[in-house]
Amino acid sequence: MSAQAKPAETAPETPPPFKSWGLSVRGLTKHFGGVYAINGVNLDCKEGEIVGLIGPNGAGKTTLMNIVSGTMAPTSGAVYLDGTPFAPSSAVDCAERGIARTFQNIRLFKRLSVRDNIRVAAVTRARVKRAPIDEAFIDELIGFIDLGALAGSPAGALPYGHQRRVEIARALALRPRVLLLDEPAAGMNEQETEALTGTVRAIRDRYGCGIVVIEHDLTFIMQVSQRLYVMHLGALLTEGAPQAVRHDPRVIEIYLGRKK
Amino acid sequence: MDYVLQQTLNALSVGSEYALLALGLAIVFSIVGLVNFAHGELITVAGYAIYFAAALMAPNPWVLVAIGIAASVGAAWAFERVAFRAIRNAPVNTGILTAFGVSIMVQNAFVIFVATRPKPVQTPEFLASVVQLGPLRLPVLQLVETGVTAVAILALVALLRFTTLGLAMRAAAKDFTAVRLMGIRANRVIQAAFMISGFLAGLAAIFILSRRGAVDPFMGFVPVLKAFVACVLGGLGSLPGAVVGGLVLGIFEVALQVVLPQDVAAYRDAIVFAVVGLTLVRFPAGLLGRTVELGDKDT
Amino acid sequence: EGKPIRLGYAAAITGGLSPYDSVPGAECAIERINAAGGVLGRPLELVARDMKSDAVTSSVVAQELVDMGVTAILAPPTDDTAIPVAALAAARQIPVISVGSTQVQLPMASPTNTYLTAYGDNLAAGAVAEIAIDRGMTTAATMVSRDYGAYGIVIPQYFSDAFTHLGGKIVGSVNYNMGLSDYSAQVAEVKAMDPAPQLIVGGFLMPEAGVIPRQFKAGNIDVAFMGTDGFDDPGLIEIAGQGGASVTFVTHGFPSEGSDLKAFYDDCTARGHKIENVFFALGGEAVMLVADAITRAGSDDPAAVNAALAETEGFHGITSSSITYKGQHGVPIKEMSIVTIKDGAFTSEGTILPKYIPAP
Amino acid sequence: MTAHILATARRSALPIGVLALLALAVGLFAEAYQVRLAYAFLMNLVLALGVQIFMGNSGVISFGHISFMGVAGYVTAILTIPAALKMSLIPDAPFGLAQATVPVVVAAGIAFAIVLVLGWLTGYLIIRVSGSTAEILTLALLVIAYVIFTAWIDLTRGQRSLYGIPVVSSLATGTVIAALVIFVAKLFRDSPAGLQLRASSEDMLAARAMGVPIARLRHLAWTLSAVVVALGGVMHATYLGVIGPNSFYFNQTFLTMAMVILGGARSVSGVIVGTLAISLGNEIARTIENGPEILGLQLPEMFGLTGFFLGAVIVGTMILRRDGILGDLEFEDLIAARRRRRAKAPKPLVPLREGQS
Amino acid sequence: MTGPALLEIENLSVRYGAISAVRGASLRVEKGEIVSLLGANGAGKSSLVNAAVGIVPAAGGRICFEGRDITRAPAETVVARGMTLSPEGRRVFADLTVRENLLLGAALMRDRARVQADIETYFEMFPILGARQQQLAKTLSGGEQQMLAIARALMSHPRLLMLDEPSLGLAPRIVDGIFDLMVRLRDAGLTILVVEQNASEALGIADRAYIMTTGAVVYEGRAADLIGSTDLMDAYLGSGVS
Ligand SMILES: Nc1ncnc2c1ncn2[C@@H]1O[C@H](COP(=O)(O)OP(=O)(O)OP(=O)(O)O)[C@@H](O)[C@H]1O
Ligand SMILES: Nc1ncnc2c1ncn2[C@@H]1O[C@H](COP(=O)(O)OP(=O)(O)OP(=O)(O)O)[C@@H](O)[C@H]1O
Ligand SMILES: CC(C)C[C@H](N)C(=O)O
Ligand SMILES: [Mg+2]
Ligand SMILES: [Mg+2]
Repeated sequence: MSAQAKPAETAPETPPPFKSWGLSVRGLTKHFGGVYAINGVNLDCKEGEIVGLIGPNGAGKTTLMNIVSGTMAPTSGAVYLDGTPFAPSSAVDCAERGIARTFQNIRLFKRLSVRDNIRVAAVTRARVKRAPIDEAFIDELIGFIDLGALAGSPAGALPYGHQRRVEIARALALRPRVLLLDEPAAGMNEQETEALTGTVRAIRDRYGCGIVVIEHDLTFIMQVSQRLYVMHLGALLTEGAPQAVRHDPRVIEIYLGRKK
Repeated sequence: MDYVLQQTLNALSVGSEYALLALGLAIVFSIVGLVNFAHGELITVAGYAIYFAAALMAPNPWVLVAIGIAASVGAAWAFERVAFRAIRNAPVNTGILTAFGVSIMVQNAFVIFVATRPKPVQTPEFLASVVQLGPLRLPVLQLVETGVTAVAILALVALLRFTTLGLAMRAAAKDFTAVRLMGIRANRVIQAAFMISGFLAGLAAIFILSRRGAVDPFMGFVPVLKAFVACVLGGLGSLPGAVVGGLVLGIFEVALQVVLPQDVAAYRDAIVFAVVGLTLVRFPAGLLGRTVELGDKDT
Repeated sequence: EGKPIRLGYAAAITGGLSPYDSVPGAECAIERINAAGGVLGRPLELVARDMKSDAVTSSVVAQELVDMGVTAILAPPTDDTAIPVAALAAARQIPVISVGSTQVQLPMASPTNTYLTAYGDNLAAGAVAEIAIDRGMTTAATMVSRDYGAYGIVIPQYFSDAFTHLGGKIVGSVNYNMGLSDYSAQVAEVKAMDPAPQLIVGGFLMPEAGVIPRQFKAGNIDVAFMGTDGFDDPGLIEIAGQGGASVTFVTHGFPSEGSDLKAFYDDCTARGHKIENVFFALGGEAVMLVADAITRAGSDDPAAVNAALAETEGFHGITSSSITYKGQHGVPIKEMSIVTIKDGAFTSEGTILPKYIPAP
Repeated sequence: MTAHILATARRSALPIGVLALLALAVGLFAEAYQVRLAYAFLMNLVLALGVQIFMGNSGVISFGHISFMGVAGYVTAILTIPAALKMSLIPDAPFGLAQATVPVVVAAGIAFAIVLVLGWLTGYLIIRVSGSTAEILTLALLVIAYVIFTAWIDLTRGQRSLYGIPVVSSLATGTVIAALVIFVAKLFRDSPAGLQLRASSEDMLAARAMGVPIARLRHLAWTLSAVVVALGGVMHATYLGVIGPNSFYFNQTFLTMAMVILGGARSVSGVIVGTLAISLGNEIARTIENGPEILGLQLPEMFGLTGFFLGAVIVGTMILRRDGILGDLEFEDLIAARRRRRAKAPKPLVPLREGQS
Repeated sequence: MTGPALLEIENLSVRYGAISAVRGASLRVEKGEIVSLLGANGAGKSSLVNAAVGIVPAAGGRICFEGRDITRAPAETVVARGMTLSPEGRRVFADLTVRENLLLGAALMRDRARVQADIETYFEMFPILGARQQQLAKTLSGGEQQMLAIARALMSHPRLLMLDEPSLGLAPRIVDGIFDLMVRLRDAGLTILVVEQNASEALGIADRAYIMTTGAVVYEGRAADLIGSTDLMDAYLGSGVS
């Protein structure tokens, strides 16, 4: 099995069909030296939609997320928000436009309190809106992740599961149009994962943003996503309703394995 | 012609001296992430060791050289054991300040127990001699220094690239505990890194002392400063970078000394630092430093 | 009443200036004076504080001494460290006498109460030029350093003035930094000068005063080194090694047989003091100058002592048999000793008082 | 905004009040040299807080700030020394500076303006890089400024000092300035910009992803801290009456840095504690090194002890408390923690997990 | 059972400052079995295995490996005696290449040829690693790092292998592969202690299981019994969730 795909012959540069699509990615490509981490990927996430992104290890999921969130510059391709293309070359710019994310390895400001962690993002939001910091919204978010009692503790001292929730709340403080979650259920047990399912849905319902979730936990991803994208060797393998994707023999072959 | 050649050799040997020191800094930095400002004091320790050894028993100068290097290695070991081990994995700030602390302590210990004023030190006569090469008369010291530096660099690169110890050293930089999980005595690995840096400082000390003929408590400061600049110029943490940075800095300094007219020459150091600074703005990772695109993966 | 009279000393005990101050020298002079019955029937007492070769510490230390009610203050050897002392003391007219400084500008900054124990750099540089010309040298280069005190800049300046005045030619000037180990670039530069200088002059301090001649020797250049008191430290002999033979300098005095200086050294050695260099004698001399002023003033009141000190005329000290402040703006004119290194020891080559003195 | 200023005023009331009381006590009861020490402490505090504004919030180490102190000191000196004296000290000064003399306040104002511009301009370079590269840039700044102080002899007199600066500062002015600076440092630390900057010092990547404009905030902090440090330069010049280049080089840099880090660079209170600890420690060591008589025991003179002591305290503190004495905590956090303990709310602060980096 | 267990932990406690992470836990692993250690987040599982291998000090209790007391032995000694841990959070050597990571995993092996052969074996098992062998470990994807960490732990041919959440971040197919591998290794004589969140999968291959809640072992038994009993599963794995 070769882990390296060839570059797409021509990156399909089709513009997104609707004006109010939320996030669209067209023909996105990224290579590191000889490694094509992603290769001509198209992906859409409407406002209020939860989209799952799965694929074997090293398929390029995190890289895609890095590019969309401005953490990494693409080699080529375009990213659209509401039909307007923008160069996702600066993470700050992306955050200001309302693309928020969490990280595969939790990245909190460990020494800052839970509240201050969330505040950091709220400050950005206030700057963009030229409004005062919305303290009430910060309180609401702390309530939402159910950490009222620990709001003053340094984030680094919290248990793993709590840290995950703080990270999500922090991203929400940007009042994002699109929220990107990279393996939010990793390291959680079945019970916690189930709770997370509820949380993710609640986010969509309450805050109305589009959500792209990467996850290897099948139960979780099947339950939570409305549509599912499958990546393989940097390219999009297939896309569709979760149940359909699940039974796609190619997906079983490269990703799910025989038992599933 | 003779002049140009002579200045070229000067530049090379100054560059080698910086490279030796920078290499010592770089190896410690790349392995424990510590900018060891006390590196210069290793030179001082070597100097005083030679001074005392000569006063106590006046043996032959080669024995003194060995004693000097041994003292420097020992001091590096002791610094690690007493101070730096306790702050492993600490933030950079902590490391820098601790190293300052060690450096100030050592300097003042010599002030208290020896003297502030410089003490004379003997080094082998041989190093002060001159060889005739065709029409050229070349100082042995400069030839030896350039040669020794080259050998030291090659040996070090080989060690780090091809031995398990070298692998372990590079690994311990980022995750000490994980190295222990490989069944390796990680403490020893780090000690070894410090001792190598002590050895390099000891070598440099011999050359510095041969030129200066004197040791004083504060003599380590200027060299370590230059070495630090050289390291960053080359790309902090990269050993070839340290060497290149040292050579470039030395050559550049000598070149400016030579070409600048007298009234501008007073600004030489300002020019050196301005150029180094601008180079770094242009190449933030240093001349040899490579930047890897990590995205969110920079753990 | 036998209450001691206090003298303060803001001394460079540690730091870069430390070779050019000497608390033991001052102490020894005080012991001697006290053994002979003290001053005005009262013993002298020295309060020394380390100013660490630093301007801020210097002012703190000076204030401490002023608060103690000292009669006079002995000051450190550079102007940025001594001027704050002088300025503080000026308010109460406490005399301030610098032990090691040779900088003519220093008394200018606080003219009513500041004195040098030593001669001025202009005098010394004039002497160096005269010696060079007497030895038949006509070409000279200077080495300039801006790293510590005025000394490294003004000595070359004064020398160039005097040397050209006397008919010599300055063929070049080279910059250097202190604290480096390698001066081969400077060696090569001097080597490339045309015409070749017979002599190099600079305001060298230890250890560069030894390191630089050493490296010129190693670089195989035959050139003489001349300078002033910065060379005057026994460490020079060993540090300069072979290069020592090329060095000639003028300094505050030389302990030749039968000299006052030798007598002072011998007595102090007998009293258990360790003599590092000639600044030991200057420390002693500063104390003696103050003691003389107190005697003449008949009081330990600082202002009275200051007034008396300013009137000093023909005082017989340690390094000079006639020190005069009157009409001299606090800078005495003193005869200097010429010193070279022979057989691994400092050797006197007589004394000198130059005819031409560059303007300060 | 107003609320923020009020909150900061409340939070800085304690240290400022204590400072004022101490200054009053020293002014009333202490000997003159102790007043000098107190002033030196205040000056160092201003410098340290100035450095903290940048270093403590951004996490970037700076060796360069003392050059701003030097610039401000020299500007003040050159503009305030009486013309008559200047004609003999720096007769060849460019721009006709040898003739021009202005009142100290005006000179200080000009000094700030110049440092503001310099800070803003150098900031452009500093913010382009991070980590050790930034350190070297700041180091370069220090060296370049020092070389200019020593080599531009027409303007600065080089190594020869400039004297005759009107001595107008006193313990009172020093106290007022220090109080002001404490307030400014706290105001900045707790401001939205300060918070975002502190976040970026912990995780640049996450900070960017949360929309923290790191470069812009660093630039702001750098410039602000340069100006605060300039205050220290003016304090230096107008108290000593004389300046020389060596006061603006490595010794002062290291001393200031030690004060900043020892108490905890990330907290304003920490810097106050660090400055106090080192100032007091230095003074105690200085007393001991003079060989005092303690309980009838004559101690030997041990010059060099202050330096040794400084080093030992630094190493000791770093080993025991790597984040400095106070770490991240401000005085008000300590008080709050105490109250919580009193109220017997058993909520221990969980120590951070060992960084797996 | 005959003779001493391969690993025997008695009454172990682990503390971080004021926090008690493990309080008097006991556990044994017999030669040739797969034991899985389950429990909610923060239950103390990682603390227990970390203490066993010696990278975290035991505050009390006794740890014996092959009958020898290793309670106070440093990690490098423990590893040299034949027990390794693939730690939580992968902890690959970021600045070394994939191949160098594996070489370092074999630091104690004398037989260089065998080491090279082992490396090839793991490259076959995880082809993506083979394709990335000259890449710096820090640039690997999360799952790739996890594979590397597991392979690295195997490089020293331990007699007891401890895996802390080996399935974290791995694609389902690879997870199956890893669990299959464990079974194969067990059949070849290796003893394995595996910490997992993924309870059902882990129980599927385990011979016996332990469950921890808030620092204490609350259940010990045959894995099959646990799988069979939803009650037990709910009681122990459903509770304790913070
Ligand atoms: N800086 C880099 N240099 C070289 N290759 C890289 C770099 N960053 C990522 N890669 C490679 O790109 C591929 C895609 O990585 P990415 O992190 O996007 O995978 P992923 O789909 O998120 O996988 P996982 O599910 O394991 O997290 C991987 O094979 C990785 O090794
Ligand atoms: N280095 C540390 N410092 C302080 N507390 C710690 C540290 N490591 C773990 N803890 C705490 O000890 C307790 C047990 O942690 P441990 O990591 O052993 O649990 P775990 O069962 O492995 O959990 P998880 O499933 O999240 O990996 C937790 O409350 C945790 O917060
Ligand atoms: C520079 C000093 C330490 C000594 C010298 N004699 C001088 O007055 O300048
Ligand atoms: Mg990923
Ligand atoms: Mg765990």
